[in-house]
Amino acid sequence: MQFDSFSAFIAMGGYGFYVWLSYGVSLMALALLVFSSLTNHKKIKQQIAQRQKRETKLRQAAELQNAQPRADISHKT
Amino acid sequence: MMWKWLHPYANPEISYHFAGKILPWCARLAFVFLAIGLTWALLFAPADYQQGDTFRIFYLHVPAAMLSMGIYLGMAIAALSSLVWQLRLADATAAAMAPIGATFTFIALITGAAWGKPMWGTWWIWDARLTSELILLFLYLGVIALHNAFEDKNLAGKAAGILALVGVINLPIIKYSVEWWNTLHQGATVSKLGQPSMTADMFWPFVVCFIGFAFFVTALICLRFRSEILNRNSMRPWVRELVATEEKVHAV
Amino acid sequence: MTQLSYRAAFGLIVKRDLMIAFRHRDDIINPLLFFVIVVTLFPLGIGPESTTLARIAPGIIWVAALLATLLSLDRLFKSDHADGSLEQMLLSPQPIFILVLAKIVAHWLLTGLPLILIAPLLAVLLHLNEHSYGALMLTLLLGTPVLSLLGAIGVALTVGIKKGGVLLSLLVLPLYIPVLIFATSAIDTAAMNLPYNGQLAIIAAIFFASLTLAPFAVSAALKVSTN
Amino acid sequence: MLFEALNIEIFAGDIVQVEGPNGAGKTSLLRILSGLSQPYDGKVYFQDNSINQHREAFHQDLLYLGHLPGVKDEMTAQENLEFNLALHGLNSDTAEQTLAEVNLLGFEDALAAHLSAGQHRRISLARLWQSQAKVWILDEPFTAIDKLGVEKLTQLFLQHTDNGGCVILTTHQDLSLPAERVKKITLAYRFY
Repeated sequence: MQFDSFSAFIAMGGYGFYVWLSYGVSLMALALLVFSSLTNHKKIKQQIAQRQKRETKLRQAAELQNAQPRADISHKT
Repeated sequence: MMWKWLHPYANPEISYHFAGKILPWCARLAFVFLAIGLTWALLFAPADYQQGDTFRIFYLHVPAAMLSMGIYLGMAIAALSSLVWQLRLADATAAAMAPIGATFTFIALITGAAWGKPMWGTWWIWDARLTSELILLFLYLGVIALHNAFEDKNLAGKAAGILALVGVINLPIIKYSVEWWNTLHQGATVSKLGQPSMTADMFWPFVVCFIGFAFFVTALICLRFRSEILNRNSMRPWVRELVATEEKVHAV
Repeated sequence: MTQLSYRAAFGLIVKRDLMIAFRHRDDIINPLLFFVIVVTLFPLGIGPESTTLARIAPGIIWVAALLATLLSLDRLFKSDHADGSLEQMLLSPQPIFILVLAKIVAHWLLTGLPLILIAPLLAVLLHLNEHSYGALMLTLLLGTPVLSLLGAIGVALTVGIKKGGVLLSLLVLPLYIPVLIFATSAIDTAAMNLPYNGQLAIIAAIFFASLTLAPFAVSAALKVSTN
Repeated sequence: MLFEALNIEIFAGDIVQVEGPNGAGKTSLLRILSGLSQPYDGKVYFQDNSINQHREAFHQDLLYLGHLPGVKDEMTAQENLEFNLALHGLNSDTAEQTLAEVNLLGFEDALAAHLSAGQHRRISLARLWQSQAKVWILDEPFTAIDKLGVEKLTQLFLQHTDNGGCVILTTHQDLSLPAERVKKITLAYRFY
């Protein structure tokens, strides 16, 4: 152990501000990176799930339309 | 041939699950190593006889700087294998690496500045290491911006890969030119920080920290790699199934 | 069907690009005007003291040249991409390497060369040391082709993107740094009446390296962009 | 993903019409066949060679016309055509007569900037009359072309396929060709 007391540990021999700034900013940057990676992963899964729901709805609608007799012949593309 | 050996890992589904398997182990190892390493660095490692306790910034700055260069190199290797062997997964790896590398470059810059202020009396100094680190950050930001600019992530991966390759060829030239420029303009007026004589009780905490950060990076690459794969294969049946089953689990 | 010789294909593209540029002269003149205006802004911002100006002249001229080249880069592939002629070139039976190299050479003839011709005038405005003129011309002669070559990679990557302009500068400018460093240092060294062969040799090496490698990167990038 | 499990073989003498509603991927298919786009999976072969590996040989025998005519505003009609022909290794001396084929006689010296969209398209189509390429891939070649022009083009397609070439095209119009001459690929629109 290099430090006698907690306050000495915080003071870092007078360089406390610089040392803790470095450690603080680094920790924050890394935490932010982890957080954004995790939310990004979740968001992508959500997007895929959403698209799937939309597709099943569209398909159901299309099947319904096919089941009905076709009165409408005019077809626009 | 390398191809044959790599073949199972060229399958996105297998490598997705493989990355998922090693991810928790890397995360745990990273946690253990970083906890030990950083405690050691902050509490037990001796202060430098010249720089005092500012030397403790070294345990962040140097691993971050080494990893920032290493990740760029890794990204370029991934990009090369994607362009030469058409490995689509390599693309995803490269894309996963860019934001991580940029973060470490940013950390290297900030810690470098915070180290410089007490040592040189100024936050920023156009010293060779900091300057090339700054340019490296620009290169990373370029790759990320280019990747974001494309809607189609397969194209984005290819384009960013080409840029990463061009960057990696340039990187040594830039580093050399900056070092050369630095000696030319500063000469002996500024006392360079130099490599402090490292004793064993400084060296080992550094090694532990470095290994911890390396595992941390690997874990993050796995995580982002998985996102990239999902994004690129969102139409494949296995992804649809995977997402659907996970939805069900959440719903219950 | 006759296969065009490489030289004929090269000449064909260069001739076409020059013809188009000469019918649309603003594209040549505007970057030059930009170059001149940027350089004249510096004395106004810093003050007319000749020693200060002489000290920073190489840097100003080179940075302004970088920016002027950057502005003109869009012309390289953008309009060809917009009207479909780029597709046709990529689908022609000529090697893409030759086509790309021809387009870059045409770009240099239209941007780099005029910059070199006009640079001595601006050097006079900035009181550049009289020993430095030779170095200025030589570095520009070797350096501006590098700017066109590396810039082409950036344009090729961003040509399909709607708002590629700002992105282009972010991609390209960091790559220009080595040329900037060695060129300005060569000019500084010349001002002290010392030999600057070393710097010139390095710029020449960068030039030849980018001449051989950049067209490959550009062709790969164009294939991605037209996908 | 627009299509999967698509397996087609196209032979000399074929006229292939790619059909399907908007957004089904007709253009994407043509671009993949021409080598402009890379398919996500799968390969395109020309005369048993992968087109990626034998790019220049394939392009010798390919003529692709996309949505964009590839005509430069700053050049005249004749210069545009001459450049196109020369780029593809064709003799450009007869460009003037070829322009007459597409009804552009008298416009040789007009800058393309002063010509209409239909005229631009005709400049790019003019290459067909000189082409010695076996494979023609044409994306909506009849857009902005009048009835007579369409008739002329269709005859040209027949002549080309009789001489051992093949044509792959998309169009919204019905081809006035005998049904047995035209093969159809129908791309269905899927909801995903």
